Amino acid sequence: MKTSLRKNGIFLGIFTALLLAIPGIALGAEPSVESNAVAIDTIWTLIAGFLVFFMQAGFAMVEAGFTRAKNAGNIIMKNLMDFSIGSLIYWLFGFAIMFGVDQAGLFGTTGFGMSDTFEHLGLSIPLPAFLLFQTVFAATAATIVSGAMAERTKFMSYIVYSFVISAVIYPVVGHWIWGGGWLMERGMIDFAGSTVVHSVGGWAALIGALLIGPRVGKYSKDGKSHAIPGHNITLGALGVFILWFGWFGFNPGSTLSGTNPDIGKIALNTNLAAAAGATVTMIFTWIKYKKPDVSLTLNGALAGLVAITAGCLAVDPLGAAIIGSFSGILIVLSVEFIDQFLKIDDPVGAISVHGVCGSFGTIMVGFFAVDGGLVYGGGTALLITQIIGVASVFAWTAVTSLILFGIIKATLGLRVTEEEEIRGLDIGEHGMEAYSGFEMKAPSINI
Amino acid sequence: MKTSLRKNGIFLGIFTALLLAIPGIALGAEPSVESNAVAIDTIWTLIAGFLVFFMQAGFAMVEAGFTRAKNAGNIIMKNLMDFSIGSLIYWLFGFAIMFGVDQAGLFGTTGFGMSDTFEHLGLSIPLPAFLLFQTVFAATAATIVSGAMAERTKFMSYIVYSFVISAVIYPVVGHWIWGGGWLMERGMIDFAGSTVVHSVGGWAALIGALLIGPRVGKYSKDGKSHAIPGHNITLGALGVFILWFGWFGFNPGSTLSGTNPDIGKIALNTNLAAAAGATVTMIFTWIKYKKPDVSLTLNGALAGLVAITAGCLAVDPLGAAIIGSFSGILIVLSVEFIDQFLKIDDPVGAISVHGVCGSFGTIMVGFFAVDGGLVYGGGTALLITQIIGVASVFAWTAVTSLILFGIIKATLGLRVTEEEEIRGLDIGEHGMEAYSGFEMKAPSINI
Amino acid sequence: MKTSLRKNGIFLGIFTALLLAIPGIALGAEPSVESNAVAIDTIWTLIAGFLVFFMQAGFAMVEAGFTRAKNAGNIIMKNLMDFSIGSLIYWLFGFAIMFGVDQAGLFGTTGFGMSDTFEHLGLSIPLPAFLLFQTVFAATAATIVSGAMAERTKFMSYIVYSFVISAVIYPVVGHWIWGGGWLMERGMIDFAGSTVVHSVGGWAALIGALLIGPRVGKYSKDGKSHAIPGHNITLGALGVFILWFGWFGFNPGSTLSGTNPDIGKIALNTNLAAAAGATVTMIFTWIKYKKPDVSLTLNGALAGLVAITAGCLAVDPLGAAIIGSFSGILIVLSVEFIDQFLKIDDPVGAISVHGVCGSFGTIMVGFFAVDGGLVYGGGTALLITQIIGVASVFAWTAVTSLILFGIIKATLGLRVTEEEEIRGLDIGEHGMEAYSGFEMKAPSINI
Amino acid sequence: MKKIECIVRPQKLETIQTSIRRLGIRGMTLTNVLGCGLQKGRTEVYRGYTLTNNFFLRTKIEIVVTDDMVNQIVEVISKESYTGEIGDGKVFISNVENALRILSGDSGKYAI
Amino acid sequence: MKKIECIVRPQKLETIQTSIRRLGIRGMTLTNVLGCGLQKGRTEVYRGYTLTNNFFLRTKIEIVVTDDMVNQIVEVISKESYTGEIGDGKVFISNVENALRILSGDSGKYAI
Amino acid sequence: MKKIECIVRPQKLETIQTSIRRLGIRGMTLTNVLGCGLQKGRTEVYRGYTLTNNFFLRTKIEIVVTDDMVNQIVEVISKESYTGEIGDGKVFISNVENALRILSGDSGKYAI
Ligand SMILES: Nc1ncnc2c1ncn2[C@@H]1O[C@H](COP(=O)(O)OP(=O)(O)O)[C@@H](O)[C@H]1O
Ligand SMILES: Nc1ncnc2c1ncn2[C@@H]1O[C@H](COP(=O)(O)OP(=O)(O)O)[C@@H](O)[C@H]1O
Ligand SMILES: Nc1ncnc2c1ncn2[C@@H]1O[C@H](COP(=O)(O)OP(=O)(O)O)[C@@H](O)[C@H]1O
Repeated sequence: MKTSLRKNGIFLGIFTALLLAIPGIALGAEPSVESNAVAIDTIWTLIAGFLVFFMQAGFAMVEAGFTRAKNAGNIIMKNLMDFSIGSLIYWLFGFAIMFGVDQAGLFGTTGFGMSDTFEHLGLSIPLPAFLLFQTVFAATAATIVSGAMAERTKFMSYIVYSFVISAVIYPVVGHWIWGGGWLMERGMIDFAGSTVVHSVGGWAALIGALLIGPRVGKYSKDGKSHAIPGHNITLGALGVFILWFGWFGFNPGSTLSGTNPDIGKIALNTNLAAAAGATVTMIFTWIKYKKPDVSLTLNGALAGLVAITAGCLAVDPLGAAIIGSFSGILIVLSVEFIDQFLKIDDPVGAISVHGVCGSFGTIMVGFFAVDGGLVYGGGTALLITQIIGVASVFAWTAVTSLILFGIIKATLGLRVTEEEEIRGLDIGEHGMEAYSGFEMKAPSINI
Repeated sequence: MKTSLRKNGIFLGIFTALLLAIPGIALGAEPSVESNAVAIDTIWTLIAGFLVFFMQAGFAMVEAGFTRAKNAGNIIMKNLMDFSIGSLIYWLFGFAIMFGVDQAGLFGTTGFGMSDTFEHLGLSIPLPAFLLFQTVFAATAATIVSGAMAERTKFMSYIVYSFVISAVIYPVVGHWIWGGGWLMERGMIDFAGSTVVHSVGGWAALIGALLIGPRVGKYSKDGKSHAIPGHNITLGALGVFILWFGWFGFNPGSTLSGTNPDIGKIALNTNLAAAAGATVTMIFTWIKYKKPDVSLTLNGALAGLVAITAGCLAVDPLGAAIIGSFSGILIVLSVEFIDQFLKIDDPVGAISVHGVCGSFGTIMVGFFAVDGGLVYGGGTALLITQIIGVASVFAWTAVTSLILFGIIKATLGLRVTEEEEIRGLDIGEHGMEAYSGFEMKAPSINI
Repeated sequence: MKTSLRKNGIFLGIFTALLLAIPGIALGAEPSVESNAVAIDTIWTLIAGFLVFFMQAGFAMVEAGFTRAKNAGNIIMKNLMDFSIGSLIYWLFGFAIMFGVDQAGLFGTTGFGMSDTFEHLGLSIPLPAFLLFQTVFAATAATIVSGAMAERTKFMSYIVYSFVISAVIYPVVGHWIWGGGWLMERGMIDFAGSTVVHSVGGWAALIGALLIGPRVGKYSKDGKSHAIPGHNITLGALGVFILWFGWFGFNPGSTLSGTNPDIGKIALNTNLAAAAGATVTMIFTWIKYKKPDVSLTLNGALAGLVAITAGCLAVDPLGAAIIGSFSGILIVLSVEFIDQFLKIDDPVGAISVHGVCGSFGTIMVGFFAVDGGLVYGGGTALLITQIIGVASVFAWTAVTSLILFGIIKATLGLRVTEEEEIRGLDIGEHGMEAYSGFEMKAPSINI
Repeated sequence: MKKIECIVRPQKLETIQTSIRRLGIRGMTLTNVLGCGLQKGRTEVYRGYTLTNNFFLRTKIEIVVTDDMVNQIVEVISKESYTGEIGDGKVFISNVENALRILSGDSGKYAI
Repeated sequence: MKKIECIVRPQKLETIQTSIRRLGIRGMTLTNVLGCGLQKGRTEVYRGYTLTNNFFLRTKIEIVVTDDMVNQIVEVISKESYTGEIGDGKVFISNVENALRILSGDSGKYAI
Repeated sequence: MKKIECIVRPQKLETIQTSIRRLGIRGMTLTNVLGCGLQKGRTEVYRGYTLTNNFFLRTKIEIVVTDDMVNQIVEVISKESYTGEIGDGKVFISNVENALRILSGDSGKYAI
C-alpha cells in the first residue's frame, strides 16, 4: 500500500502524518538536534496552552458553583462567550497591540489581523503555537471579571466588556511587561502573569463590581453584609482542582520551552505555593471563625497559585511556600475587607484572589527572588521596580475599566432589573433553567 | 546504592526507569537525533490520545446534562461501556479491519487479535501507541449515538450496537479514508475525522433515532414538538469545555508527530473554529429567538469543532474561522429541521453536531483548502472528491446502521417499555437513582 | 527590540523564555542529543505528574458522588487538605525517607528539607521534576483513605492521619520497593505502584474503617447491611473518567522517560485492563444481581486500573486484559465480603479497589510477567517475591495504621458525634451546606 | 368554601390542569409529595443489596373553591387521573372557613 | 384552634417571619409549592421552541394558633406580603380540632 | 374521617411507618417541610460571617383515617417520635368531610 501511495504521490490525511513522522520524510528535512529542540519547545508550549485553556472550565465551575442556581446558566454562558469572543478579537487585534513592533514602550503597532510574521520576537517555536498560548492567557484575564459581577450583570454589557478587555486593556499591560514595553525594559519580573493576567482581571473586577453595586439582599439597610451561599460547592471544588491542574500549564508553560531545565522547579514552586495557601487558609479560618471554612480554603489554594505566578521561576521552593502561606492569610483578610468594609459585593472573591494576591505576589518577588530579592541581599532595586509595575498596572486598569464600565452603564446599562435579578438571570437573560428536574428552593431565599 | 544495584544486576520497577532515563543506558542504545525525533512523536501521540480519551468524560457530561435526571445513570453507563467494550473489540478486531493489509480498497484483512506487526504502515512510533490513539478515536464514533438515542434505548441493545460499530462500521470507513482504502487513494482530505469519526457517529445516530422513535411526550398528537429541558446545564457545559480541551488532542494529535511544525497551526485553527461557532450561534439565536440560547450555543462550539476537524491542517486561520461561523448557523437550522420537520427526536443534538456539521466541514475543505480549494483557485477536483467521500460514508453508515438497528429491533427490541421510560431508565435498567438525596420533580413533568 | 534587550542585558520574564527557547541561547549551552533526550524525559515526567495531580479531582468527585449530599463539602475539604498538607510534608520529610541514602534496606536517612542533591539516585531529569512526580504519588496514597472513612470522621483527626501517612507510612514502603530498599533488592516488580501506592492507601483505609466503625444506620441491630446510596452518580462517574485519564500519567509516566519506547505499550495495557475490568464487572453484576450495577461497574474500571499498575510494563496486552477481567469479578466479591461478612463499612469501596485489587494485581505479575512469570515458564521465583512484597506491605501498613488510628482514637477521637453525623458533617465540621438552593431530602432518610 | 386535596400521578398533571381551567378555575397549589398506599413498593438493587421503596413520587393538588363547584371538580379530576392501575390516587375534601386575597383584600368567596 | 395557611412570595418570607415572631408566635411550617392563579405564566424559549409555564415558585406557610390570634396574624401577613403586583398570594383559614406536642404530651391549646 | 398531620424528625420516619403499618394503615402522604418552633436555630459561619438558620428539615406525615383510629395512631406516632429533645414535633388533627378513591370510585370511609 505504501508503494501505491508513493506512486500516486498522494500524501494526505492521517497517512501523511504517519509518513511525516518518519524522520527524513517530514517536509523533506532531516531532523536535527536543533529541529528536535524546537519540536520539544513547541509541544511543551502547546500542551501547556491546552492546560491553560482548560482553566476556562475551572473558572466556569468555580463561578457557577459559588453563586446561586438561578444564575448558573448565565455564568456558564459568560465564561463560554468571553473565551470565544476573546479568542477572535485577540487574534485579530489584541495580539498586535501586545506583541507588535513597540511604540514608545507603550503598545505594539503592527500585525493586526495577523498580517505580520512577528519576526522581531525572535521566536523559535511556530507563530501559531505562540499565538494560541497567548490567546488562552488573554482569555483568562477576561474571565476573572464575570465572577465578581455575577448574578446581576446584563449579558449584552458583559459581552461588550469582554470585547474591550481582550482587545485593548489586557494587551497594553501585556506589552508593557512581556511585549517589549517600558516595564520590561525596567526589568520587572512577572514571569507568568500575576500582574499581567491576574491583577488586570482582578482590578477590572473591582471597578466593575463597584460600579454595578451589590446584589439585592446582600447588604441590609443598616449596612450589614449577608452571606449568599453558593449553590454547588462540589462543582466549585472541581473547578479549583481544574484550575490548579491548568496552572501547571500556566506557569511552567510560560518558559515556552520544554528544553529549559527550570520547568521542573517552576512546577514544584507552583504546587508548593498552592498547597501552602490552602493549608494556611484552613488553619487561619479555623482559628478566626472556629471552623475551617471550605469555600475560603478553596480560595486560599487559588490565592497561592495567583501569588506565585510572578515569581515561580525567580524564587526557590522555600520562597514559594512562604509566598503561598502569606497569600493564604491575605485572602481571608482581603475578602473580609472588601465585603464588610468597602462593601463591594464580589460573589466569588475574584478581586481578592486575582487583584490583591496577584499584586501581592508580584511585589513579593522583590523580596524572595533568589537573584535580586531583598531577602537574599539583592537590595531594593528590584522591589521598587515591582512596586512601580504593580501600581502602574493598577492605575491603567482602573482608569480604563472605569471609562469602559462608565460608558456601558450610561448607555446599555450594566444591571438587569430587580425583578429579573430575583427571578434569576437564567430565565431573564436566556429563557432557561440550569437544573430543570430538581426541586429548587425558591429563588432568593436561602434558608 | 546504585553500585549495589548494578552489582546485583537488578533493574526493575521505577528505578529501571530512572536508569533508562539516563541517555546511554536505555536499552543499551545511545539516544540519537532519530531516536529523539521518534520519542517526541511518541509522547505527542500518546498525550494527544489521552486528551481524546478524556473526551469520553465530556460526552458523558454533555449527554447526561442535556437529558433528564431520571436517566443520568443510564447515560453514564452507556458512555462507560461503549468505551470499554469498544476498546476491547477494536483491539481484537476493528484495528485489523481498519489498518490491516488492504483488500480492494475496501477493508483490511490482516492482524486480527494484534497478530501482526503492521509493518506495511511504515510507522515510526511504536505500534501500541498508534493502536491506543486509534482506539480512542473509534470510541468517539461509538459514543456519539448514545446521546441521540438517550432516555429510551434498552441497555442490552445499546451494548450490541456499540460492539458492531466499533468492530465493523467505523473501521471500514476508517480504512477507506485513513487506512489505505479507495477514498484515500482518491485524495480525500479528512485530516482528523469530521467524516471518519463524527459523521459516522452522527449518521448512525440518525438511523438509530429514526428507528427507535421519539420519547414519550416529545410530540403531541397534533405533531407539535415539545421541549424536554436537560437537567443539569452546568454539567453539560463542563462537558463542552472538556470536549473542546480534548479536541486539542484530536486535531493536532492526528499528525501523530510532535516534530511536525504544523501542530501549532492546527491547534490555532481548531480554537478559532470553535470560538467562531459559539459566537455565531449566540448571535444567531439572539436574533432568531430574542434570547441567546445557552444550550444551542454550547452545541455551536461543538459544531465548529466538528466542522474544522477535516480541514484543520489544510485551511488557514481565516478559513477556520469562516468554517466555524457557518457551522454556528447550520447547527441551529439543522436542530430545528430535524426536530420540527423530520420529527426525529435527538435529545442532545448529536445528529446535527456530528452528522450534519461533520459532513459540512468535510465539504468545506473543498472550498477552503489553501492547496486545492476552490476559493484559492484550486478548481473543483478536490471539492468533488470531498463530496463523493461524504456521500459514500453516509450511504455505508446509513445502510449498515439500518440493518443493525433493524435486526436489534426485531430481536431484542430497541426500546424500553413506556412505563419504564416514564419512571426513568435508571430505576428500570439499573435499579438505582443518580441523585439520591435531592428532591426531584416527579419524573416526566417539566413544569 | 531584541537588540535593545541584549544591550541592556535584560533577560527577564516571558521574554527570557522566548530567548531561551532559541537553541544556542538557553543557558549559554547548545542543545545536544543528550540535552534533548533529557528534555523529552523531563516534559514527559512533568506532564504525567500533572495528570496524576488531576486524579485528586477524580478522587474528590468519586468520593463525594458516592456518599451523601450532607457530607459533600467535608469530603472535598479532606481531599483538598490531604493533598495540600501531603505536598508540604512530603517535600520536607517524606521524600527524604523514601529516596534518601538507604539505611539497612529499610528507609532513607538523608535530604530532609531538600537539603541534599540526591545524586545517588542518578537521575537524569532535574530533581524538582522528580520530586513533583513523587509528591503527587504520595498524595494519591493518602487520599484513598478518606473515601473509606467518609461521612463520620472528625476533620481534625483526618488531618493528623494525612500528615503521618505522607510523612512516614507511605515513604517507608516507597523506599522498600522503589527507593533502593530490601524489596527492590529482591527484585519485586511493582512498576507504578499497585502495592506501593494503592495497597498502602487501601490497607490504611481498612484499618481506619474498622476502627471507626460503620455509619449510623448502616447495619441494623440484627446485623443486616443497608444500602446508603450516593448522592450524585453523574459526578462520581466524572470522577472515574478523570481517574482513568490521570492513570495515563500514573502508569506510562512512571518510566520517568519519554524516550523509553515502552510508554506506548504501558498506556495500551492500562487502557485494556480498565476496559476489561469495567466490562467484566458489568456482565458479572448483570448475572449476579439481574441488573448491570452502575456504581460497581464504575468501581470495576478502577479495579482494573489499580490491578494493572504493578505489571503494566511487565505484561503484554493479553495479560493486561486478563488481569483487568479478574479484577472485575474480584471487586464485586470483595465489596460484598467486606460489607456483608466482615461488616466493615466502606462507603465508596476503597478497600476493595485499592487494597484488594492492588495486592491482587501485584501478585498477578508473578503469573503474567512476560519475563519471569509463571504462565510464561518463568517459574515461581518472581511469584514468591511478589507475594512476600504484598504481605510485608500489608503487615507494615496495618500495624502502623493501627497504632496511628489507635492513638488518634484514644486522644482526639476518630468520630464525630451521632447528632453531627445525622445532621451532616458539612454543617457540623464546616458550618456550610454544599447544595444551598436545592431542596434536599432531609439528611439521613433515603427513601 | 371547601378545600379539595388530591394526590395524583405527576404525569397526569397537565391534562388535569387543562380540564380544571375549562371549568373556570385558575387558582391551585401544587406540592411534590411521596405517597404510600396499596400500591406495592418497588425493589431496587444497589451495589448488591436490595432496598424496597414503598414510596412513590406523587403530586398533591390543592384547590379551594366555593361549595357548589366541588362535585364538578372532583369529577373532572377523577376522570383525568384514572388509569385503572393501582396507585391512581385519592381525593380528600375538607372545610375552609375563610379565604383572603392579599392583593385586593377581598375575603370569603370573593377571594378565590 | 385554627390553621392559617398562606401562599406567599418566597422573598417575603424573612420579613413575614420576623413580624410574626413579634406577635409571640414561634411555631410554623414551610413548604415549597408551585402556585398557579391569576398571574400570567411566563414564556421561555429553549432550543428554539417556546414553553409556557403557568406555575410559580411560592412558599406555603402553615401556622396553627388559638382562635384569638387569627386576625392579628392574618393582618401581619397581608401587610408584609403586599407588593401591589398580581401574584401576591392568598390566605386560607380552617379549623383544627386538636393538637399535641410530642415532647411534653401537652394537647389542645397548650400544645401550640 | 380525620386528617392526622404530624411534623416529625425525618430520621424517625422509618420506625413510624413500620409501627403504623402494624395497625393496618397503609395509606399516607409525606412532604418535606422546613419547621421552626421552640428549638433554637443553629448558627453557621460561611466565608466569615454568621448566619442563623431557624428552620430545620422536618417531614410532614398526613394520614386520613376513620375517627375510631385516630387515638391509636396518634399514640403510636408520639411514641415513635419521642426523643426527649426539643424539636420532637407536633401532631394536628382536623376534620375531613369526604374522601374518594379514584381507582374504585369508592367514597367516604371505604375510600381510605
Ligand atoms: N389514608 C390516606 N391518607 C393520606 N394519604 C393517602 C391515604 N391513602 C392514600 N393516600 C395517598 O394516595 C396515594 C394513592 O394511594 P394508593 O393506595 O397507592 O392508590 P389507589 O388508592 O389508587 O390504589 C398514595 O400514594 C398516598 O399518597
Ligand atoms: N383557589 C385556590 N386554591 C388553592 N390555591 C390558590 C387558589 N388561588 C390562588 N392560590 C394560590 O395563591 C397564589 C397566588 O394567587 P394569584 O392568583 O397568582 O395571585 P393574586 O391572588 O395575588 O392575584 C397562587 O400561585 C396559588 O398558589
Ligand atoms: N403552631 C405551629 N404551627 C405549625 N407548625 C408548627 C407549630 N408549632 C410547631 N410546628 C412545627 O413542629 C415542629 C416542631 O416544633 P418545636 O417547637 O421545634 O418542637 P417541640 O414542640 O418538640 O419543642 C416545628 O419545626 C414546626 O415545623
